[in-house]
Amino acid sequence: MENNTNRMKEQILRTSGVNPLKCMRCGKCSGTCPAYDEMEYHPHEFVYMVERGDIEPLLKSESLYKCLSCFACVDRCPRDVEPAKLVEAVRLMVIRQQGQNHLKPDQIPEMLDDELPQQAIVSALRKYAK
Amino acid sequence: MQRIGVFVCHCGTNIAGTVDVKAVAEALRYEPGVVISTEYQYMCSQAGQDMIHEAIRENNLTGIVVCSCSPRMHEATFRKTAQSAGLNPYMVEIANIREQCSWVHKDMEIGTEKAIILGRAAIAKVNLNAPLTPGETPVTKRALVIGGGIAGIQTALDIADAGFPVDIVETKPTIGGKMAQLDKTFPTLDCAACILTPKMVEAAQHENIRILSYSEVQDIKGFVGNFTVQIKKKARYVKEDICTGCGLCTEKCPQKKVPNEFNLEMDNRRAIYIPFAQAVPKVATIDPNYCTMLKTGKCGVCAKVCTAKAIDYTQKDEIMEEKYGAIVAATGFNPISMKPFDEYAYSQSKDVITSLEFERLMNAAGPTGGKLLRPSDGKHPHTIVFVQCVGSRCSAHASKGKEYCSKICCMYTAKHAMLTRDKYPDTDVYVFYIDVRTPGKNFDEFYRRAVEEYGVHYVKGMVGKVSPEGDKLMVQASDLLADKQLHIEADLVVLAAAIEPDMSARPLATMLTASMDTNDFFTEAHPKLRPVESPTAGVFLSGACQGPKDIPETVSQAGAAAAKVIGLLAKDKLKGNPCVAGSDEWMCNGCSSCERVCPYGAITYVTKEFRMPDRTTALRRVAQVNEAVCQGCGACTVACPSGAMDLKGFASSQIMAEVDAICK
Amino acid sequence: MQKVTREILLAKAAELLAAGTVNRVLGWKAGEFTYDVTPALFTTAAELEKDFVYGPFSGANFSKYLVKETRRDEGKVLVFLKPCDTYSFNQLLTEHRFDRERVYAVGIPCDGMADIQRIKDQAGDGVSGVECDGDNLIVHTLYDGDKTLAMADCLAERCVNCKSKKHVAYDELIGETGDVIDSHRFDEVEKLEKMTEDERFAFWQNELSRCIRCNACRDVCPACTCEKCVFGNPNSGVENKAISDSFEEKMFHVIRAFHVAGRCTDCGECSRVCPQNIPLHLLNRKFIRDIDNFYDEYQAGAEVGQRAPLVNYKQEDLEPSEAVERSGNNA
Amino acid sequence: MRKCSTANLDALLRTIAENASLYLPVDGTDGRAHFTKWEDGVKMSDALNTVRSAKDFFFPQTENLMDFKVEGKTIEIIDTREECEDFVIFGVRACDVRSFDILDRVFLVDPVDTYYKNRREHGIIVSMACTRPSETCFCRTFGIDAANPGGDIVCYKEEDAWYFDALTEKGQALLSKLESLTEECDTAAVDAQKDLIRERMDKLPLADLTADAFGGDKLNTYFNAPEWKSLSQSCLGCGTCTFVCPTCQCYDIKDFKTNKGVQRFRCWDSCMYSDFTKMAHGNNRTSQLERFRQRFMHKLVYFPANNEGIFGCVGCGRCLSRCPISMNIVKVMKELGGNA
Amino acid sequence: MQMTEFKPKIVAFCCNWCSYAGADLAGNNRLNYPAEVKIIRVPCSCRVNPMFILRAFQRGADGVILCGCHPGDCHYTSGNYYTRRRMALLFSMLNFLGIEKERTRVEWVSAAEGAKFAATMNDFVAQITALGENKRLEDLRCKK
Repeated sequence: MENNTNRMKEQILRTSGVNPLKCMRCGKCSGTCPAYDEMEYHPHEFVYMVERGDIEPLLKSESLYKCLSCFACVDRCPRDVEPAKLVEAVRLMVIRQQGQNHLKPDQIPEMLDDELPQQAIVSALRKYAK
Repeated sequence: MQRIGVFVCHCGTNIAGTVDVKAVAEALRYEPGVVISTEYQYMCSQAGQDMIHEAIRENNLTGIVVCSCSPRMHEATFRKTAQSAGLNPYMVEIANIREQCSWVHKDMEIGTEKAIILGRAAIAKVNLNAPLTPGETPVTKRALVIGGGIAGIQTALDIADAGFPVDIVETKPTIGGKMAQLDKTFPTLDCAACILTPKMVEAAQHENIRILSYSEVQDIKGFVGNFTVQIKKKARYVKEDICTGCGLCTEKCPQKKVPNEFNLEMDNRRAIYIPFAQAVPKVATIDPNYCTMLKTGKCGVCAKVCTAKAIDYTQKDEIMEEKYGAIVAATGFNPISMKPFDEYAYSQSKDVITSLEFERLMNAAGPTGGKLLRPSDGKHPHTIVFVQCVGSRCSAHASKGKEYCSKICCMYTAKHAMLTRDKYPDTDVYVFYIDVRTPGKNFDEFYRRAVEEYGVHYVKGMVGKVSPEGDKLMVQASDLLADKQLHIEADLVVLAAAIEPDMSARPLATMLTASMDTNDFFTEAHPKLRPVESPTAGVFLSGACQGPKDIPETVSQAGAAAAKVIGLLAKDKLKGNPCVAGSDEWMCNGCSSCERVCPYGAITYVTKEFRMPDRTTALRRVAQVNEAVCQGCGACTVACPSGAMDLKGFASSQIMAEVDAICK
Repeated sequence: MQKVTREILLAKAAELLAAGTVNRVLGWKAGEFTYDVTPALFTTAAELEKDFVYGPFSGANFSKYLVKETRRDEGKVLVFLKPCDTYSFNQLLTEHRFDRERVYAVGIPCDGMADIQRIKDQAGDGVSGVECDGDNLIVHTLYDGDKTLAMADCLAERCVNCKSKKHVAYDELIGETGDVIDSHRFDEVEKLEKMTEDERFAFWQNELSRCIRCNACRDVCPACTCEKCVFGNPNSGVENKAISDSFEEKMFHVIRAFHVAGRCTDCGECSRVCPQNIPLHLLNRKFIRDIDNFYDEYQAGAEVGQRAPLVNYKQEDLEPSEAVERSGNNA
Repeated sequence: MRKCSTANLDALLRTIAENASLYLPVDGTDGRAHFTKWEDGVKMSDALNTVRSAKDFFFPQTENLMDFKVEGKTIEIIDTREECEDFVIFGVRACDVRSFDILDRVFLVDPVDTYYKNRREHGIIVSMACTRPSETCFCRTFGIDAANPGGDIVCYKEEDAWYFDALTEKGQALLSKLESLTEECDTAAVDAQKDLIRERMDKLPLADLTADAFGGDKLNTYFNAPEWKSLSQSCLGCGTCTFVCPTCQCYDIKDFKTNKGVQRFRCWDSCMYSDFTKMAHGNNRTSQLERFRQRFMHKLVYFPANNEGIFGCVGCGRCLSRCPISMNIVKVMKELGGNA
Repeated sequence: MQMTEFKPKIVAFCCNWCSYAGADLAGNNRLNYPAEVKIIRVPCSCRVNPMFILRAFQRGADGVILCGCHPGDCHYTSGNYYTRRRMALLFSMLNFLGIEKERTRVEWVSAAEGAKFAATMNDFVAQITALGENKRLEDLRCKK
């Protein structure tokens, strides 16, 4: 169990390239986050929990899909911690663990409309691929 | 060929217990150059020293090797002994056979063998030693203080009180610096002006102090005890010695729209101005960028109203050259620009201000006459948010901000919050902090009073975003302890901006060849043991130019720097360390490698005419070492590819001789 | 791109001489067999007309001559600089080795210079002349008639791995300047790094054992401009006139490379002149590669006044204990 | 004249190597020919000449003369000389063979250099004719016949066979040991080769170069010639020309401090170096012009002055191909010769 | 015949202000380390020329170690920073030539680190002993 946690933590750190030890716990990321109220775990908690290896709750949390990837936290973090990248890495871990996409490719055409930006389709595939 | 005496010390049993000292003395007798080799119980004792003394006299020794304890222990002792016997003290070498041999080895045979090798190395070295004499240079008994803030003023006063003349060079029209702009000072809440202005006046009136205001240092040459400095006195278009400071001109000047930098441009002044009422020197200055007379030749109002006839539109910048023995850098600090931190809307709203601006707003002599009013509409703010650490404590790789803690913000923010609540109990005051750092006498008590007695809301967390909405400022922040995101409708937001060294520090450091850290703070000669000296001899550091500092710390450092300066100026002559670098002009190719690695700026270049081996003459650029400045580290000797640069006392040939002797 | 010819350079030199801008010209002088071009000083248009040549063998880097030349005379000397030469030129200026005011530098573009040894390897011994024909060289041989070789196959090693076609210094440019090239110049170094320690030792032992200490590498090197070399100075304690033990080969070449580390512009002259064909440039390139790896990328001579890496530091520099691993050496 | 079929050459070399160390030109890892000790499997190079000359065999670049041992305050002198073993140098070209005569005139005249003499006596030279002289060759300028290269044994290589002829007693002795691998033959093939070589020598680019303008009596003609200035102008002062030259014979004697004493050795020196013949008062030739002039005046004037008109150059062309700035004796002769 | 145990020769260059004092402290505390280590005092680690290191190998040293103040603590403020660059490049180059990387080392030892000094020397001597005699940078003349 311990090993599994370590392995997950290492994988998250590797995919994100984030060093959570750089965090000085100022909370500016959470202060800046537009999706704060939607989230169960807030950006600064993501950083702290990953650092502690408290990853299971994050994997299960809806918060993963509430992050808009707006990168406000990345831009404003004084210590260059880049919390959004951590969130993204945890999200990727869930996707990889499950190995199965929530959205099936054949479902996509019917969901498309002309207004929908290309980028939204791509990020939707990533985010809702639960 | 040297005539060398070898003296092996028993050090009681300290050495003799593990080293067969007789065998060592016997073995070393046959080394090249050795004419006498002997041992004794305690070489450092009077009897031992007498023995060395006698041996030098009797055998006409030209060098001695003492095999004993560490040179850090008794090198000085044996050098004195040698000197008393008429031998140059630098003809003494120590073989450390105690700390580095008998005390770390147990086996007699091994210890003896090693002691012989160490002795051989010392003999090989002393064979190549040359007598050295420390150089002497006279000291100009006068100091220059660069910067006229509280640091510079205090340093100048202390030096002047000791009887040495001091010049203060200040770029602004008045001395006083940042402290003159402050309202109250923590933790006692004295009024800054009340404690600063008497010192300014004292400086102005001190017979040993000359204030060169509105002046800049342009060039510095020379070295410890002998600096030559070029100072530019900028034209202020007012005769300083005649102006009475009555201020009439500053009232009559028709050019009213000049942003007032003393009030951080929150109000306007005239084109002719005196920065503030207690300015020293209290004389008017014409701002050439705004004066209509200087720009178009039409106006001349100030000249007309001046009863003292002090106005002189034809004044020119003046360059003066002065000599000093010591230089103190006291260039101070500035808040950093808030431009990169636009999430706080500093550029979008007039009601987002820095703490220094807040000082002026609270100051009775400030733009609002001491009333706390919003810069945008002059209304009284009811909710004020203070943000700490703006631009401080950022990652080294972050695109903006500084890596260090600015040190003074926690305390002045507590002061601001407290003063606000004191004057206007109807205001809500929030302070967003990451950590509250209060390590100073009565500091934490002060902060606790802000919380407990004045009801300031301290919130652990950072403000993420400020957005102006109508006449309000929407502050979005996190409250980490409550795990909540707060949304506060504020009337005024105050940013505790990080502080950085003044821009003039970097060019000054280059002129002084004083080193700086990556943040442009001056580096101290030793972070613990020589905190007010620059590594460059004769250059001292005072105040925030060395690192963020509050007033009490600045004043104590200023005094310490003054003490160091006084210590230097009290000497008539400076005696140097003779183990300094020297350049062989015939081999030097003038490439500047040595100059670049010298931490002391001891190396300069001259272009000289040489008669070349092929009988032609050529102009060649060659390095010269200033022996008064060189500290003898030897960095230059390795940077020099041709080996033109060598270090006396630790010459390449000497070190290689030691290597050879050890590897035999 | 304008093709530089002898005529263009001649005209430029004659013009500058006539105008009094310069009073002498550092140029290439024709030899016996086309390829044996000698650097020479010309003072009149007539001399230039008679002996000045420019072609695939005009490879010598003139920068170092400026040290001696600018000491001699009050007037200005005209020097033609290929892109690679301009780096040496700047580096010498950085080190205050000559007076810029006494030089008029004309930058000339360069498509690479030929290596006579490579030509002989392909055409056989007995090369009596070489002619340029577009992208080919026509080689006249004594016994096997004429042979046509692609210029690309005859380029000197340093030109095959040319690092820059950009002129970083000049008073005037003939033709156009080019760009810094993303070259493969470190491939050979990398190959050696990947060998084992033993293989590398064997490689260098074999190469350096051929050294005859003629000092050509040192004497041609634009970075080796010491008034007196440590290895030629009897007082330095390391002087040696000949190699009488294989240690001295290593001592000489390691220290020589170290002394020019951070100052070497990688002009390749050392290997070009080595009579024993020792790939000395690999030592210099190793230092360049390590400097780029360990610290910031640095090209000596790119700008005048740069602070060379060995007279510079950062607080966060790597530790010597990490150096071997970081350098890519297989150890 | 004896001949050995090409197929038998290896066996022949092996036989020579059984009795003496055998050296011959072999292509090195750098693609150039160097004299290398023969052992089984070593292939002889096809190159015209080696990078370094063959003088190394008699006058090596460094040579231990004696040792001093220091013990306490006593010094012991140790004679390090040993009797040299017999050795054979195979494939020496005419130019290098002549260079030995020139070296002999320096080292074997009184006082005889015993180190050199020792090796000279034990060395057997198998020369080889040059069928493909190079553009840089000008040995004929100095009266050398590449078709009759000399030495102890002369050899001619043809497609199918090698021809040998002993010219000295030493050569005869060696050739007699090779009788089983060689057979007596006529000189037809060799004569044809000689004709070919001479024909080719006539056509070389430097065939017309003569040394007539030079000689022992020309000191005043050339010493102050203005041409020296431009000739020496770009000389780097390196020692490449002197070190690849088969006739340069200057050396320095130096002491090396070992851990126990001193090793006295001699090593090649170069008149191109600024510290050449440095004396207490400094150097006697202080400019590169003087040093440059010294080298060529020595070869073309001073040496013939002391040696019955024999020049100190053999026209091997090594300096032509090795000089970093392509300055060489041919350019010097042409430039000065026009002045005579 | 029994093989005599290999006793390496080690040259340690120590800066006067930190490492030499650290070595003295090791002595004061009677911390043992092998006698194969011989210390040469230099004012600062930046005084050590790469030539000295090669010279030591030439003369028969089997290992060379250079000790200076910790980066940032240099008595001369920046000397050891230059040392660090010089030695990083030199060591990499020596290894590029096939010299065993274990033969050379730089260690930062403060005046307070007597124990570290002794431990470092013990470790270094063990490392060189395991490596064996210096063959690749030897000068045979010096062994005569």
